[in-house]
Amino acid sequence: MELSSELKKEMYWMMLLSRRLDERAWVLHRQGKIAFHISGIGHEAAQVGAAFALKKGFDWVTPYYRDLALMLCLGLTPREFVLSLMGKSGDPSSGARQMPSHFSLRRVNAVSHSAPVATQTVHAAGIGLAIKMKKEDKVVLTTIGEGSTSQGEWYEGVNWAAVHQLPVIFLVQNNQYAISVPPELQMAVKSSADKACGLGLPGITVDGTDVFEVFDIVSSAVERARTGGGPTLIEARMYRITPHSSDDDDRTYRSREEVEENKKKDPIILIRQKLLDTLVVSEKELQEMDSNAKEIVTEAVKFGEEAPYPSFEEASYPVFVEDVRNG
Amino acid sequence: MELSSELKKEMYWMMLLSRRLDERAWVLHRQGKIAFHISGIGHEAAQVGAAFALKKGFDWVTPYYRDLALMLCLGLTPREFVLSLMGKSGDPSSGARQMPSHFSLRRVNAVSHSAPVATQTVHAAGIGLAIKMKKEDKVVLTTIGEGSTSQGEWYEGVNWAAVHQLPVIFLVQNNQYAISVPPELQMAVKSSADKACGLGLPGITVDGTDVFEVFDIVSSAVERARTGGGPTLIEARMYRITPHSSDDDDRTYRSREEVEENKKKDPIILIRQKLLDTLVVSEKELQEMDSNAKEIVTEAVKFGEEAPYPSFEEASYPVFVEDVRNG
Amino acid sequence: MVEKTLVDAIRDAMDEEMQRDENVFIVGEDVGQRGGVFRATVGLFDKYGSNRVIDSPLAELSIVGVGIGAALYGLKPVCEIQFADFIFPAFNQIISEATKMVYRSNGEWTVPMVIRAPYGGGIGGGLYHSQSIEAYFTHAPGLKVVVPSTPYDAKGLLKAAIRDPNPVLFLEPKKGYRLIKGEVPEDDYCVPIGPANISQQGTDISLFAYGMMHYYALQSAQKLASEGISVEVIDLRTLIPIDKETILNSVKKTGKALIVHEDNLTGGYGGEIAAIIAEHAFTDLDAPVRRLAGPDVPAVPFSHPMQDWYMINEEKITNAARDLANY
Amino acid sequence: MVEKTLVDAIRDAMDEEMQRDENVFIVGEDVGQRGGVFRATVGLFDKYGSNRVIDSPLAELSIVGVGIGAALYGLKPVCEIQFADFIFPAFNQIISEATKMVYRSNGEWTVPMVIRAPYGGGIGGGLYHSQSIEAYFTHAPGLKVVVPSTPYDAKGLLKAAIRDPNPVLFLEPKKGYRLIKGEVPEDDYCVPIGPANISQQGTDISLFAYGMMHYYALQSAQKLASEGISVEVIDLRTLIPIDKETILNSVKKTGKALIVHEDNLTGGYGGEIAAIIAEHAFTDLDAPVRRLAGPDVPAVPFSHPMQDWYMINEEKITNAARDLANY
Ligand SMILES: Cc1ncc(C[n+]2csc(CCOP(=O)(O)OP(=O)(O)O)c2C)c(N)n1
Ligand SMILES: Cc1ncc(C[n+]2csc(CCOP(=O)(O)OP(=O)(O)O)c2C)c(N)n1
Ligand SMILES: [Mg+2]
Ligand SMILES: [Mg+2]
Repeated sequence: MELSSELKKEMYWMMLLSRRLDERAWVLHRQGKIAFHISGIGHEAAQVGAAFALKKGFDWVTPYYRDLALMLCLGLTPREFVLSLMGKSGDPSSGARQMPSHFSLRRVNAVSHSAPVATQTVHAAGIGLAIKMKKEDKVVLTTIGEGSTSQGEWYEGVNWAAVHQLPVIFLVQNNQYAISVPPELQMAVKSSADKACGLGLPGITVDGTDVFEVFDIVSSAVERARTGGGPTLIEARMYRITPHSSDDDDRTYRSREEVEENKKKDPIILIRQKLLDTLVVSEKELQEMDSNAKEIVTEAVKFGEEAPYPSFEEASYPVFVEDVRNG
Repeated sequence: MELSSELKKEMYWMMLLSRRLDERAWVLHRQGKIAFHISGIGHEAAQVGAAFALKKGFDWVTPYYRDLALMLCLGLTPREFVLSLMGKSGDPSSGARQMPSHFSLRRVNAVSHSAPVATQTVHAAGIGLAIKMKKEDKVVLTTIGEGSTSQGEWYEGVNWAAVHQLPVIFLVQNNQYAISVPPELQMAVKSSADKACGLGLPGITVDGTDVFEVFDIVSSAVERARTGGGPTLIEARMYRITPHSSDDDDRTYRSREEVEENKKKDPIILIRQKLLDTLVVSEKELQEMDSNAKEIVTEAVKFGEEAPYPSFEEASYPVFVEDVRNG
Repeated sequence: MVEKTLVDAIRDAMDEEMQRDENVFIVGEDVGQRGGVFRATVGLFDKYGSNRVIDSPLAELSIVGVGIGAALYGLKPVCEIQFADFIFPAFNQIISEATKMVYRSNGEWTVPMVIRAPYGGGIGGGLYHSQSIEAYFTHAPGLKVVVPSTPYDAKGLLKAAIRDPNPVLFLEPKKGYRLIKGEVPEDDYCVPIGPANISQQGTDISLFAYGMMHYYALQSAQKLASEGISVEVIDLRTLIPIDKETILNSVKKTGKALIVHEDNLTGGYGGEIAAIIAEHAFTDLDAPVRRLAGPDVPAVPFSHPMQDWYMINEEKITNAARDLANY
Repeated sequence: MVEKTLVDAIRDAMDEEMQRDENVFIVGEDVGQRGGVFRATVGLFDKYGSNRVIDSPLAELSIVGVGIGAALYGLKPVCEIQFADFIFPAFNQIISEATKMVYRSNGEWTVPMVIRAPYGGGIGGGLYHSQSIEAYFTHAPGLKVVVPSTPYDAKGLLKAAIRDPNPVLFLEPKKGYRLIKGEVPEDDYCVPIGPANISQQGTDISLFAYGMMHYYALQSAQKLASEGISVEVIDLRTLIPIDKETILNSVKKTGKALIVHEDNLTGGYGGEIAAIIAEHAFTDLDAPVRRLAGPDVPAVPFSHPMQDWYMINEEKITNAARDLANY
């Protein structure tokens, strides 16, 4: 399907905004202004491509911690992200109870996820089951890293969706590492999409640095799921350009040359070039977008810095639904 | 590979002995002499075929509760089985601590298994890892029911063996039911052997009512594993002729017609006919074997009935290795 | 009112709630046509169909995890774990996900679900069909834990649990399923989750118990009454939240506390109750706080003498209570 | 003797044991080239190779389950769980398998393994990188549970754990990894699993703690000494088996007991200690047995004010101890 220039620009914009915000988080960390950051740099094409295939706010998502670009597409604001980075009051994901990037955004059906990897895969199956029981035409997208598909939980979630033909899209972001561990030590197949054949659902591997290709593939899967055709497993491949997180020192397990080599496939560079080549944007427009993004990010950081911390006392609730307080 | 008549007769004998012992357990249960029985009737060909492919007492096995015939081949005696049925002193699997058919036989490397299904699959991978680390040429056989391959544990165990090319044979006994639940509600593939392609190891489906075919297939897998060729996943198909266990009432979920129809594929009937047809045995020999088996079983039951119960006090140990008492 | 067994009362509760609220559904192993291995769901499959009474794959992790997903969507799953002993594969989903969802999302997401599990020994089930598991779950803020000991409470508490907006673990003393009978109203009523029940007033000693142990505790109290010892029996009933007020008031009155459970002593639930009493009723105590509990072996052994050694019964309770009363 | 950090002492113990016994090996996530996310295994991969320092798939269940299999075979796995919070996927393998193997096989099979897990809060880790998990494991007869609080003990206890023929859960207070320093002999020594350590003699009140809480308890004792309150500090160190004698002797001397842990109060390990004291030191007590523990919220929240609200520190211990001393 040929996309309009408008849509292409929108996709690029979301990738760019996510990148600039993400880069700023690293700066904040170096400045000692935040304690932790886990980055989506290199993952933007896969996430934006997938997000644009959904009906935002209608479909459901159970995301994972690298999904900054995905969450921004769904409607998370840069200000909100900065609040969570800083553990400030108003963080919509957890009221600053969880670490940054443990996303949740109720208003757009993005479900709270935790740190133990792959738990969200099973929740996605349950949400898919609920949708099917209710005979609705929503779909669920759930994301995960390739290493985490080693968890038994992951298989169980995918298996449920396959057995019951649930409207779930399982998107694996294969960035070549699980912290320090390469895919060869996780699985004996070439792509996590190959796992699909053993579970009885379609499996597709896609270039996760190409936002348009991802959009295409995820769109077909969404269409199939929405019309009762069941789940799809998709692996999007990219490279984790940054260390695993701000706590990681990736020089202990990979060479600088390897990283530099892979930066050539940075999805932001690729899409920029593609947009320029196809005359979708001009250099000038790109520069405008760059400065726009920078402005938004700067404003968000300022907002975050000025925001108050939660009070001590907020830590005491809500343990049960009865204790929920709003405001 | 063409088998000698001797070997064929031996295989038949083990199937027969297992069947007679198993049938007697049902009788004991009806007589109120034992509280519980879980049966391997219909599974004998698969188990005997697999057992004969191993070097008994050299290779390792992590079995499951239907493996009476397998255990008898490895060296469990009918007396020992009856002791466990009756919860009597001398039960070698657990000293009467576990329910019957929760097999263990240290002297032949048959590892203790528990009730939570699929835990033994992961142990098999660990044993395979140990063998590989020690550079030995042993193999591990692990068995399980098809329903239990839905557990995340099962995937993790198989995945380890595939990633590290461990000498493990994963034998799934697909008897069409997990208590009352059919395979279609467990998996979206036709055979659990199809799961192999998603995990990166060879997967083979075999007629589990044909002891010679099972022997062939498992033998090749053992050979491959022993020579560093890695694991194999095999599904042997049969029908669970009895209810799930003595606690089950299978009329609530399957028709008598279905059961009767499937009894035609009783592996004992099939092999008898085959042996007769190929002149490996005569009717007379079969009759002799029958009465031999009957005698052994009767003697074992008598032995079991006369054996003492464990003392109250034995229940108090061994919690730690320090508490182990022998004798 | 009619007399019903414990298991019938439980079935009635589910039936009525499914009728009342179309969002309520059942998921578990063999809960469909088979009606559950304890027949707790008999008839519900025929009445509500395979869409609302779902035979799950044989995998507890996803029974609970899929339940959580459906609950996040707004449905009300009643998950059946076939035996409490088999809940551990689901531990991560319960402890990391269900119990922490409200807190971690600052109340944005809730998990209104019930997990039913038959527990307890004395039924010849051996190590893995006899376990008491409550202590693993009474240490998880965010989870309610309920154990009924009468048919009246079983129905009323289960209905309350299904309507509760939080995850509730509902433990059913399976030995009492058919053994314990009592009057149960035909109509709609709830027994609130929270308050303990003073099932017999007394003045000499307070006896705290739940499940089957409460059943025996009442028998002990009767026996001791004939010896002139007045026992106050308290059915703890809701293990979490803990009804500290009722517990402490009773100790204030009697000055002596005996806590009984069949679960292992060390680290058991009784320790918490003893600690609460020791701290908050210090000046009321006329004797040491005593616990009578299962011994510290891994679980209930199979063979009858050993099972008897393990299990707490009326006689052991009577002796312990008499002993303490005479302190 | 040289001064070492806690984490260095732990690494030394593994290094020495691997050198001493070729059956010892390490398995876990990122333990290889990365040397563990806390760098507890740095250098061991280079020294012992990928055969003995194994980067597992990202799946705790099989880290432990494969470890169990290898242990059954006679090897001595040291399994690393990256954060204690991620141990729950392995719960079934630990509770159903490792802890019950000796008992269920009447001593025929043993599981000589160590599971190491960094635990505890105060490091900005939020809900899922701060948990204390001991209470889930101190209720599992068959498992030993050890928590060192000094480098000397860490090395000696870990060496003892590796040589122990039983499964041992070895919990490491991660906040203390680099914060806690102390003298550690270069040579081979073990600290026996079992005895608690009276780390400071005192007469007015007994303070029981472990891990980081013991570190703070010593500071409190010093502070209170300057106020004229003599605190006996006991490092529980081995949570299972419990050193009842040392505990009760101390209470006999002081008449007052305060138990401290950072884990949630309700159902925590402190309840067991309080219950033991309440039952067996009743006549020695001059005051209620008190517990100072983490509040009953699901886990430690991320944002600093909330984390501070949750965590127990020197000041809170000092206040609670002073309060009890003045009772
Ligand atoms: C159950 C569990 N075990 C371990 C961890 C620690 N951990 C966090 S992220 C991670 C690696 C994840 O790798 P992958 O799934 O490939 O995702 P990526 O981070 O590369 O996007 C690990 C081991 C965790 N969060 N949860
Ligand atoms: C973890 C766990 N859940 C549930 C059970 C109860 N259970 C025992 S056997 C069984 C069915 C097993 O079916 P399958 O794997 O097909 O083996 P089969 O009995 O048919 O040989 C179930 C549900 C169990 N033993 N363990
Ligand atoms: Mg990755
Ligand atoms: Mg089956």
